[in-house]
Amino acid sequence: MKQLKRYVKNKSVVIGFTIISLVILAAIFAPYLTPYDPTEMDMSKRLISPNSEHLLGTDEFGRDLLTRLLYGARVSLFVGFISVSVAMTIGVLLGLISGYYGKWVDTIIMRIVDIFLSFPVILLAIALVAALGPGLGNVVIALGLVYWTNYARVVRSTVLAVKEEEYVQAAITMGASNLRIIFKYILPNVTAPIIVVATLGLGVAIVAEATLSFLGLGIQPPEPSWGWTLSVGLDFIRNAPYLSVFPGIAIMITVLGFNLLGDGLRDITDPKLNK
Amino acid sequence: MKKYILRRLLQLIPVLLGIAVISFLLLHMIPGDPATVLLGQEATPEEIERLQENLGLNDPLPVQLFNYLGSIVTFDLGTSIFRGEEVSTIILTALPATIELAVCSLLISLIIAVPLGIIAAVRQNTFLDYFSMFFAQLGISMPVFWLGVLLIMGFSVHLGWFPSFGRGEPLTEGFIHLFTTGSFSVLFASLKHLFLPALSLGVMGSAMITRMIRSTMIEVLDMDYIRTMRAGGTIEFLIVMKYAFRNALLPVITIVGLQFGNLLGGAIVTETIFGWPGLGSLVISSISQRDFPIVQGVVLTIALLFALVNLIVDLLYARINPKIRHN
Amino acid sequence: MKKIFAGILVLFVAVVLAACSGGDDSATESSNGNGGSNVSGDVIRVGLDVDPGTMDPRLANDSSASRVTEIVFDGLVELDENLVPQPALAESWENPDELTYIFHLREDVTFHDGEPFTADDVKFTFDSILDESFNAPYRSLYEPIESVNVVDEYTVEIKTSEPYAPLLSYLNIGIVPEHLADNADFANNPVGTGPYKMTDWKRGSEIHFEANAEYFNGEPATEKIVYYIIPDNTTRVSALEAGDIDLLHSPVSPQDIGRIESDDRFVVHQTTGLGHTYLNFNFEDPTIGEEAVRVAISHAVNKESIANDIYAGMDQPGKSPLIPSSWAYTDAIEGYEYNPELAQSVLEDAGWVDEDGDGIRERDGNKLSVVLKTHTEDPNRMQAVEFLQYELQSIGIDTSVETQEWPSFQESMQTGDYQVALLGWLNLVDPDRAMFNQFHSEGGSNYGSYSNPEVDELLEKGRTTIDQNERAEIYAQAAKIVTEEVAYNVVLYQGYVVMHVKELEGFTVHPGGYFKSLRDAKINN
Amino acid sequence: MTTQSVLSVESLTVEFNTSQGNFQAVRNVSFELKEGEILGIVGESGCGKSVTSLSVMGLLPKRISKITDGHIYFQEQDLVKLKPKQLRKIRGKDISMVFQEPMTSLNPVYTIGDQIGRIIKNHEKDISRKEVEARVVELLKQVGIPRPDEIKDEYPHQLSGGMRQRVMIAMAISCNPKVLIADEPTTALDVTIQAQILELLKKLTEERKMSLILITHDLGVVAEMCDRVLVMYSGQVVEKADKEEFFTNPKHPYSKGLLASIPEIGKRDQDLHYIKGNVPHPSKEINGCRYQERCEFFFEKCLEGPKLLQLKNGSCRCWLYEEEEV
Amino acid sequence: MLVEIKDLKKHFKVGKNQYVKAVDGVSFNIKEGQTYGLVGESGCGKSTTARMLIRLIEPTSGSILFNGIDLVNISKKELWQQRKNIQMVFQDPYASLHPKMKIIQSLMEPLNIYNIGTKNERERKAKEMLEIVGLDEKYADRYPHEFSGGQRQRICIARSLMLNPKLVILDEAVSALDVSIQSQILNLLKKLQKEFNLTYLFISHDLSVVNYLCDEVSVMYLGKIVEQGNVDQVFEETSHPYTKSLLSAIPSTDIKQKRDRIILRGDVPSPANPPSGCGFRTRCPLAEDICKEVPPFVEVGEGHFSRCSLIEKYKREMETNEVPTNS
Repeated sequence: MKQLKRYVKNKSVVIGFTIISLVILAAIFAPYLTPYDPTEMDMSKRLISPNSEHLLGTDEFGRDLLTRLLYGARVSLFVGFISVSVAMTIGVLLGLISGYYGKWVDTIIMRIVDIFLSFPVILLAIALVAALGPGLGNVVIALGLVYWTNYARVVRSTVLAVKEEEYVQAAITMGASNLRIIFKYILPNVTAPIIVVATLGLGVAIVAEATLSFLGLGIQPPEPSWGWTLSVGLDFIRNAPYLSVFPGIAIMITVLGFNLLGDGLRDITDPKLNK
Repeated sequence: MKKYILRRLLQLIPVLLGIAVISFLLLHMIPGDPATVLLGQEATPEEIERLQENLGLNDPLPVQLFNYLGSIVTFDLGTSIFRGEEVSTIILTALPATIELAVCSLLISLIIAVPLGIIAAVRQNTFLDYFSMFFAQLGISMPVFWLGVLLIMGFSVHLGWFPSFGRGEPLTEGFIHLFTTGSFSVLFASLKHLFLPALSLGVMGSAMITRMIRSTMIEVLDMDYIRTMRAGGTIEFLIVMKYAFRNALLPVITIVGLQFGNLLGGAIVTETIFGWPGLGSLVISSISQRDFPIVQGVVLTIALLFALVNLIVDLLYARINPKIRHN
Repeated sequence: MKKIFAGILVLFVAVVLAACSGGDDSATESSNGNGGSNVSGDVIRVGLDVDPGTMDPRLANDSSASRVTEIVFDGLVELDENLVPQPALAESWENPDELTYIFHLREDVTFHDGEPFTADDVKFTFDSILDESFNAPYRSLYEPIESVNVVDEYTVEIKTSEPYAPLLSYLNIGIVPEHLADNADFANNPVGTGPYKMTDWKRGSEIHFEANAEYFNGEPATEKIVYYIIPDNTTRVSALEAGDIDLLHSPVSPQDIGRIESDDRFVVHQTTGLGHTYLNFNFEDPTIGEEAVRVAISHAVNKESIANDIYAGMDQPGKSPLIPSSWAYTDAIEGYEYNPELAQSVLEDAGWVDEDGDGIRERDGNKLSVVLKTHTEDPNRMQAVEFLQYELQSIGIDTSVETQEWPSFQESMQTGDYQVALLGWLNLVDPDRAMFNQFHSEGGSNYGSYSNPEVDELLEKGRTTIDQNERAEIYAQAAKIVTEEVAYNVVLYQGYVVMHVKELEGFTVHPGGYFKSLRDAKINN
Repeated sequence: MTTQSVLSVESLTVEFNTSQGNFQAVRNVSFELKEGEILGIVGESGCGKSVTSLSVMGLLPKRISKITDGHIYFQEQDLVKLKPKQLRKIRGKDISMVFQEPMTSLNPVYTIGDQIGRIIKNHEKDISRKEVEARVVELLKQVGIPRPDEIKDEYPHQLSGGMRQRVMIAMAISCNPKVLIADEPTTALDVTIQAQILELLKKLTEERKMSLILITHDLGVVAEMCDRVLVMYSGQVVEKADKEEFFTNPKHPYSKGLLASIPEIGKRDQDLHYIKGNVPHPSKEINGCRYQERCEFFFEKCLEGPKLLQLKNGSCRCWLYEEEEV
Repeated sequence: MLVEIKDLKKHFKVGKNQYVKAVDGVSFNIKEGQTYGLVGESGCGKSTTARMLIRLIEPTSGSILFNGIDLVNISKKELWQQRKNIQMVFQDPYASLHPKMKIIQSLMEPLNIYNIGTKNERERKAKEMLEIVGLDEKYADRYPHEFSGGQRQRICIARSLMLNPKLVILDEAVSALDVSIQSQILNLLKKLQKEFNLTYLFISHDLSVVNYLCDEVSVMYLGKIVEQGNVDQVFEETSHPYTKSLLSAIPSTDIKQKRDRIILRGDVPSPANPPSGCGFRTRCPLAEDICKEVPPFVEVGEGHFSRCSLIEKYKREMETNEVPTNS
């Protein structure tokens, strides 16, 4: 209850949470929120400016932009959640191992992290998608493989701190096995920073998908991904600016939501800011 | 000190080798090869085969990798398949543009982030705080390319204030011109070219730094030593700007180093949009040509740059932090 | 440390502020201000999409490389707007027998470095192109050349191994100086005979040219030409509107055309080009190998809509591999009309029926599914593919889209790893170039393994027949067959667009997209 | 002795507003500090002794706390009513403070000299750099720091905890304050260092005729150092007495319990006396005496809040002494 | 003897060929059923010694016999079995309970780990143990943050007894508690010792607490034991000047007893750079030239040892409690 109160008191969390909830609801109820089909083309209705019938106008194939964006939320959220899950799984595991066992294991894992960190992220993503081929699944895998280092670093440093906590030391003296200590004592206490990184990572993944789409390496049509809609829209920016402005805003607001949420969570969970 | 730097540089070797190996393998996993691109659509399969042979692309992958690593350790980045020039020459031509862009973006980030972060921290949980943080967040929430195109639309096409693409004379030229002739014109022109790309990148970077400054500042302002200063009757302005800021700066400096890596990465897209002739647009065009030696060279250069910046950051950190300075 | 930092900050802010307000200031320096580094005086600023890969005409493989070499070098001949070879470095030529050409060269020509142009340079140029180890990209076009002989200083004889009709169309390739072209650096420092000398190449951003006062056709109209590399199509048009460049050429976003046309500061020229965009069918694929499927797909392609909506009328609906700009063009081949009902009944007749009511047709338990491929570099092709996906889906074909970057796509094509692909051919100066490699069983670019002995025979005949009318008939026949059998479905005839400021005069648009006419272009103030 | 009081706190009440709700951390606390006197404020954690001292300094964390009632008189001024700017002129000059944590109370990135010098410059505007430096060196010498010329250019991390606490004291006395508040100045230090610091504080108080408020949980320290004792429990003053009186004849059951709980060397065979239960959190609402749950003398009257009774030798908040009230 | 520790050392590497001798040759024995005290100021190595005993820290050298079993050279599995018999209570009651586990779960953990009993039996034992340490079993389902420091320390003690250990290590177990709570816990510890026949290793910097609880004591300074003996010997027949000054530094509430306090000069030297010879000589009021040599560990009474070269010289003065000061 007290916890909840603390979350409610943090304005970032409230705003972020509200935005994200709305986006998720929009994604879930997309079919009920719009009478149009996201893939149905009608060339006679192309590039209609926003009006009462098409609130955000229509795109170059006469599809209702609002409908595209509502369904696009599904794609973007999917990209975000799955790629973050991939990155988190790899990163958290390696971070736990690295931080807990230390010594040469740590050295090797951290060197690998260094290597990945020294790659410009987007370049690595480009290369991975180019190698795997574009498409939803591959974009998700590539983003996961690119962003795991954040989790590894954060988890490792938290583990290093948590490991020295007396309750962990106590567990060792009680004869608890390494696995038990890692998963029962350490993992539950590194979740706060992981959640923060993951929340922020969701935003990063959505933007990264858009960037890959812009470079022609994104999700394949006719999936109405925001990134693809935005980068196509940019071709029309002079004639039909709404085609790029609205998807841009959709991305911006969603990412903003994740960032505010993540930031707020960090403020709340950061012991240093909560005396 | 020298020993420390040397050790850091030595530590860099395995990382760079790792990067070389990974980038090599990754690039060779990508379908499509330079011979096909080089010879174009109308080349016959035999011609392509012949060129692949000439380029050594038909050797077994481990052999190619071994050869590549062999040349890397002798500081030979190879020759561009397309341009026939030394990769190192090509990179050295493009590098200054990227550094110029990254440094200026960083400055813009700081110009935005430092005041916002401090205001947000000092007025924690007030409207000013929320406003600052919201503003900072906007930057990171926008895809860089979108912001870039919007900036071009607004500032170049509609307002005509800034050029829509390209780079002027190098900034250094601008300064030389300024100092030799006393005329700002060349520097002006260069800065005008620089402004929009640097802004679009800088806005992105500012979010992270703002929140870092805010949170470290909040943390520092809560420290015992700040209370000590208050107990001594020090005015609040001096406490914030002198006694808290330098402490808050320490973690920020580390972030700025990492941020530089993000900037180098972000520059890849930004340079493409603004037609900025740096490493970013070089690497993008080289990937699409499968000019592997250039791509690998750029990746290594960026990694090296990133490592050097972080080394400098660490040295700077040590300079500001007496605890490290004395050890 | 802090003081330096503060100093830099202050300086930076000051300069930025000054730069914001000082816009008009520097506008006085160059004509309208902003683009690239400052250039002033008599100059035409041109926007290009990519940096040239090379400046050696023998190696030129991308449009920018061509646009550089076109104004720096000259060929033996030039192709006029009807693709008819006209004298250039060769004043005249004769054709004593079917296997021999004799060229009489101009005697008043020097290279930019002052060295005279002679027959040796011609021989050197073609010998090097034919040299396998030189890896010239268009070597195959010249392969029938048996030998190039220097008759005297200004006479060259070219002998072919068999009659080779298209040869003359390919002799507009730039002649390089023998004394320089062996240098490794020649591709970066081109020296030719053309109207402009390359003076500075800032990789990835600018190329500067200066008029060649000694040009044999008279001094060019404008002192300086600058090419700016602006990769993004939208930015490039914006740069024109912002006054940063004076001229740009396709590729452009079709949707920009209307706006620029209606802007009275600019002039827009459109012309048919030398290329077409087509669907390539892979005959090796079990599904696509079936003619009914190919026919059905072809009837589902709404070429009108693609041409008029996606390409904004820049390109025209296509019919056959013979393009309108060519003398071989014929109206007789109608191609496939857009008729989804017909497409459906064709599939129906072939046994592809939607049995389970999911909207997708099946036969023998197999779904009718097709992957459409194209490459990512051309946004319009991506849109076209997206559109086709919808159209095919509507007639009951389970269709998905796969876009790849050009090199990957190219590899897919060459290895036959595709079903249906949307791509195009350029520079089809001769019908042979449009058909031989593409449809001959042994053709180097016959990705879909199309094979018809009758077509093979026709294409071989077309190549060795010298008479143009006779050839036209042969190619019409071949085109009819490949269209009927749906080896290709030509969707569009490519068009070119040139936009420039109203003040620019003398630039003529060429179906080949050539920039040669820059020598006559001038901005009148 | 007709010594004047330099500081007098009257019915001070401080309210906190935190995530754990609103509560009074200090309830109606009054005391006087006489010239040259050492007053010990004793109590266990959460009793409000530190909040009291921060109130005097005007250093309460603004966002979560405020003084809701009472006055703090210093030189005829009510510190509670002063504007921040006026208060700032008093802080560090007339009233200064030494904190508990010498490790964190000095700014790690500035030199010792800079930080002490800052306090001097805060209050003496026209002083030259040279003078400041000389003063700093002199102060360091006075607090017993060896090599003051070198130490002033060193950074806090180069000093041990004891040395840092000496620096803190030097800062606190840099402008010759009338009142020095030392909040658990030795808790974080080892026992041998603690002895040094206490000795120093005592010496400085005598030499400079300062008044010292010594806040501590350690009754031993009080016994060694103080003239008078103020015992706080759960935000309230429960007993005030002279040192001798307090240690020989403690009144309040809590004071008695505390004294008896301390293991003394040599008395090891009997069981330790202990106070049952736990210290109630200041936010806990209790009718009547806040010590009632733990008190061994609990009787019905304790359910009505006892006031601070004035006794012959001090005062005490306990009904047991109702009859002795003067 | 339950525990025999011989010549135990722990040297931490801090640089090339640089070691901090945190524990430097410590030997002592603990008799079953007794409380053994380790006293000293921060950094003297007392905690490190205790942690080596339970193998939280690997010793550099030396031997630890527990019930005759050498804990240093023992297989992992055997160590795991032996750990059952040795439990530890830490200083900070706020940090030594898993914040996300209910009290009952924390208490059951040791049984879960050693797979003792059924779930019901484990629960019953945990609740019993709560009662034993003076907490109501209704608290079982609460989380640690709902308890005060004293209550948490009771829980920690309860947890340490779940496996019926022979030895409990109490590492500053009462130092963080308020006086009134500290006395409760001390009494509890005494009660439990009788009830369960426990042996304690009690680590503290507080001499009066050690004096109250312990039977035998070792006083440590800079990684070495300077004085060792039973509690009466050490506190009443004090033979080492360091112990003497420690005792005299404790502020006493006995205001009648006037004492001459020995106030030691200076700080404890850094263990990375200890003085040669006697580690205490830089602060010792009695130090002479002979102290530059390593002092012997001499027996000054039966089982009473002292590490001082001047012991013979001052034996008489020491015994009469008259320590000469040379200020």
